[in-house]
Amino acid sequence: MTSDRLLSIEGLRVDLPSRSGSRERRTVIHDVTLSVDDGESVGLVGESGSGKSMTTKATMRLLPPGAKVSGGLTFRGESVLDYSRKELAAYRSRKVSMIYQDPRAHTNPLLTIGDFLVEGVVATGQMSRADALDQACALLVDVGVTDAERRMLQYPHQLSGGLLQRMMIVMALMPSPELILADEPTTALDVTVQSEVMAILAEQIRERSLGMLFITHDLDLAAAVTDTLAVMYAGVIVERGPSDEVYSKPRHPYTAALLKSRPSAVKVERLETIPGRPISAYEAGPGCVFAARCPFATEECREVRPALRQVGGRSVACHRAEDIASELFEGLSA
Amino acid sequence: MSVSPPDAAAGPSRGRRAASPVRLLAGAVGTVLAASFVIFSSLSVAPGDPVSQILGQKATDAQRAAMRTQLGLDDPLLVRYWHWLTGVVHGDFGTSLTYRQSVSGLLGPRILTTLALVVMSAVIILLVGVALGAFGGTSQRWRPVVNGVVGFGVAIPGFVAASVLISIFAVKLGWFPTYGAGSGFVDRIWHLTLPAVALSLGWTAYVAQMTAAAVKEEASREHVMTATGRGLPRQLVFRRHIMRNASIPVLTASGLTVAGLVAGSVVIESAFAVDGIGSLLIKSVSNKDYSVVTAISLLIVIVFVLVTTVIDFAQAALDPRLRDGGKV
Amino acid sequence: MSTLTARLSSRRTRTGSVDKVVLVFGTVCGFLILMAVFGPLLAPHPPSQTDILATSQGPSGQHLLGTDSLGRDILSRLLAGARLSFLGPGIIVVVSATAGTALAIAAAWHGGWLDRGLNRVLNVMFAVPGILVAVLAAAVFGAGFWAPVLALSLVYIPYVARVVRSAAVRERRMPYVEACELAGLSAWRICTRHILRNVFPIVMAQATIGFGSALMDFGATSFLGLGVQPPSAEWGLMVSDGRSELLDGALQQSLSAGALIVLTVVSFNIVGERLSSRIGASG
Amino acid sequence: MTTHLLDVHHLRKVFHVGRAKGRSEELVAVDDVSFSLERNSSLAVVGESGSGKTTTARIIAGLESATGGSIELDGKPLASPDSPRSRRLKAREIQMVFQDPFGSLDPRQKVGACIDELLAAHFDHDKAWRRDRTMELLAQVGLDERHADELPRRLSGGQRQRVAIARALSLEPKLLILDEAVSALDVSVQAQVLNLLSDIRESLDITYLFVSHDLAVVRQISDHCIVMDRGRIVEMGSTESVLDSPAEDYTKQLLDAIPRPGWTPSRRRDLPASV
Repeated sequence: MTSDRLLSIEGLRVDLPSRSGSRERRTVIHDVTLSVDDGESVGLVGESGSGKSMTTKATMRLLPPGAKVSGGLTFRGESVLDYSRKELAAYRSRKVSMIYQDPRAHTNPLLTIGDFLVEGVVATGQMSRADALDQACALLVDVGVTDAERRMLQYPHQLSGGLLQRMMIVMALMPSPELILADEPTTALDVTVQSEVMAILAEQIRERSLGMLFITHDLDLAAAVTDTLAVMYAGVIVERGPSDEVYSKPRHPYTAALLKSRPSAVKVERLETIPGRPISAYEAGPGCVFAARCPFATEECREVRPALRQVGGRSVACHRAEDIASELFEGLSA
Repeated sequence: MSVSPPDAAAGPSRGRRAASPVRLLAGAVGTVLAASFVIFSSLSVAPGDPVSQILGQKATDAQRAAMRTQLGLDDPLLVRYWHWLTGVVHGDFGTSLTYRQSVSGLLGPRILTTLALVVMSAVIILLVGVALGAFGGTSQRWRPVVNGVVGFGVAIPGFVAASVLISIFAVKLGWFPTYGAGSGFVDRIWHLTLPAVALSLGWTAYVAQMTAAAVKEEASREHVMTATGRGLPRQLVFRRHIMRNASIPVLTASGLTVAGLVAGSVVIESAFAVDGIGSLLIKSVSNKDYSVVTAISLLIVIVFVLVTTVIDFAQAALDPRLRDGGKV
Repeated sequence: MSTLTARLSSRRTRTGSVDKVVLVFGTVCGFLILMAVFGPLLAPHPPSQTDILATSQGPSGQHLLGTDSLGRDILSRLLAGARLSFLGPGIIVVVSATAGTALAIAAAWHGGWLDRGLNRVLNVMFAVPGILVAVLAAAVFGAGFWAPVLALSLVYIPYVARVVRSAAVRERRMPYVEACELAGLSAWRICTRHILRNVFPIVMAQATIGFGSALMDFGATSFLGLGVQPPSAEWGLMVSDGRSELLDGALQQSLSAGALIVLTVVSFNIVGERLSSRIGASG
Repeated sequence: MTTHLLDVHHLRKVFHVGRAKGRSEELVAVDDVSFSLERNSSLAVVGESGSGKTTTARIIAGLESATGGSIELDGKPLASPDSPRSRRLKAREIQMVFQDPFGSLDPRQKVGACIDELLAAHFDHDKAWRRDRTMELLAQVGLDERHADELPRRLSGGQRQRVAIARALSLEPKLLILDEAVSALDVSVQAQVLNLLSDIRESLDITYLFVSHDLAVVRQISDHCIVMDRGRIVEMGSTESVLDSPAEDYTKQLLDAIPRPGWTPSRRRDLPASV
């Protein structure tokens, strides 16, 4: 069973009020099933509106008030959705840490870096302030910050984006968590800085053999830094499997189309495009969420939503996965 | 992803400049000087002839001319302003024509009365306003109620509040005196309670409104979500991440309020016939006693500028981004 | 103002229902404005007609709200007084909103010394409380309708200008404005057809909220005896006139005029705030 | 005469950054940048934040003034866009598409009116002609009549960017500056717009100056490219030669930092010691 899994999400569905205070609801996640094991890095890839960030918020139970969550969400076999307030506090403060896309918006501008780094472990009684400060300094050195003590006295606005994101990583590592949720941690950064920050993050995860759920819109990046890939579209996981296999031999038309429409860094040819625009979860019809843009869609695809099933060693949510396999690989030489 | 250097996108107008102490003080002094000149020069063209007021209608032309020279009325405006200004710096605000007394002597005891009124109101406003606002900003359930009460409160002008309070608490119930400022400490507080309540009503609602808005806005910030996501206790998140950040706009609103009270006391003192500088201002306008009007106006402006300067300093102390001279 | 009310209540929220609060208070605003326009015609008695035989009477069939100390019908004076009570703040709001918006857009567009200069002048103007300027204006120009209107029109400019300036600066930096510049459109056209059009809802919201404050400040100057002069009818003046009667327990005049002021301010504030929060939500 | 459409000589831009205590710090955003652009070609300017690539583009467009250097268009010095007349003339020669699809259209102006406004300002034709031309332009970017009556907020990001392109094309410019024009779009939509841009260059006599941080996009869209770092040109040449056999370390770093299969992120250089 999945009971010993680090994180296991089964058939997660999330509805939010369409406006705050309104009774009308919109589905933001239809069906998400994925798991993270100890030491495993899982990439969750999707375009805007796919619900990938909502998935992390649901995992942290940080959804806005009025959200309706159903399905299973377990951490080491315990249901996160049934946590008491005290258990939830322990889960958030010791077991799971989150790294956000925009480090500047996610740090309090009025607190020093030092206060920001240690306040979590100090307030939840895991360490004395002095010990916490020592550990923060040590971690800063680990992530390549040379003048740690000076940095701790500075304020967020005095740091560059890349440096601030490294502080976020240190913040996440402070309580020695078992799972890291990284929500587009490098999207706001330049490529060379992205490489730097990614390297540090990967190194820390590896050294501590932590589990990581890595959210990004960049399929190339996710394929490069994760073990397992889950591709998400309009609130549904459409394909999940080992990263290199999903990347080189996509089984779902959306994954394939995404790979083909990405301009290559090594060769020039006319890009194959997906017609239309990415839709949000609530806009999806009764059938397959990708049906409206899919060149292979049939009547069945438009009416019956396919469930994830095992095809060629991975999970694919497509009725025609077997029929179209060879057509999907076409034009994918990379 | 942004590609422009820090200033390229900033366009034609720049953000808020750093609050350097010298700059702030210079700005404050400049503002006071500019305002004092405007007040002085506009009142110098006001109708009314001080010479007739002093000498009466029966004086001869020669006496009048002598008086004009003595008062310096024939000098150019700038010269008269300079004389007045140097006088003010030495504590001499001129002489009241109505009361035949030095203006500073006239103001002295009245300033204390007004000060007592303003301090009492300020205490009410800050205690009730901030508490009510913080409550309304955090409690989802009570927010509509607080909003309603506060929305009603800001719409009550001081002079209407005064009439209502007098009719209920002074006339009907007889708990408080109707008019006057009283003498002695306890008696004064007793006399000034209704005026202070009338003066603070609208401002309390205003501060509550600003506080509620600031708390609500700060509570929705991403860094608050970070704090919650780290499992920090709610109390700590509220104190360190919401209230602390909201305190900056609340401080600004409170400061403006305290400054506004001095001006608001003009109306309230007249309504309750409290003998402070506010009611003196109105009387002096009616009596065309312009040296008193000028002095009180200047006083009100100074308080206003002083308070806003203090706010600027306090903001810089609270917000490291301002302290650093960065733009916000 | 009435077109604004109509526009506001006809605008639907995203769920498709008309915002009931705006509908209710917008209607109240509409009624109050009608009262200001037609009030004098509806008055059952001539508002300045004194009757020494019927002074300070309580409500009766003859005088629905009773009479004041000179025997004038209070209801008639309330209805007639609406005109001056609204005209003053109306002029103040129109003048200050127009001048403030023009200055703000000019400063946002031009930037540089103009913007800095305007900022400095606004800061000085902020340092002088409105009621003080109104009092000084009464001293200089003599008490009456125009002194406070003139003074408050000036005093309200910075409040409009500050809000509109920051909105206009935001628009100024938007790529669409730069695209207009690159397309060779004239500065006048960009400012009026694009920037003004986009900040206009903010101007209207500010003006609506400003109307309430102006009504209170204008009423206060009349209350102090520096604004509208007796025997004209005006609500602030009526609150003041009624004070002598309060001590005898005759509350109608002060309280009814005060209640109308509060009702007006509440209604305009709510409509204005809904309007500006909707701008925030849709923008 | 010259085959160059655009010649940029020793361009320099210094910003004065306000600081506390009255001091003002100089920030050299563009430092001695020179290049030329052939007619009907496509040149990409590549770099990271603070490289000065956007500032360079904005100076050429006329949205910033240069501190030093000169720019020639068609062999004639580019008039400084001070007078309304010179701005109007320049509008017919250089147009720009911006990064942010949500800010680049007036939220209160319908799509059709947005293009019509420019046509009315620059062409002496009647309303019917303008209507036809608007439709033609919309069709050219893959939109149709229905879109003409929509407000921008009803359009998706990709559609807005198409409108912005149609608006720029309406003035028939010789040079089109694309400032990160596809960076804010989702991958699947980005591909559509990149293809559209290639199609337009094939059918019209137009030259692109393409500013981007994304080397894959640059390879897709440009013949030549310039790599900039901290205000200076590091390397320039044909896109192929620069990207396939980079001569400079900085270009190599940029290329190595692109995630791809089998890529391991690495600590390549010390992050700039920020303040």
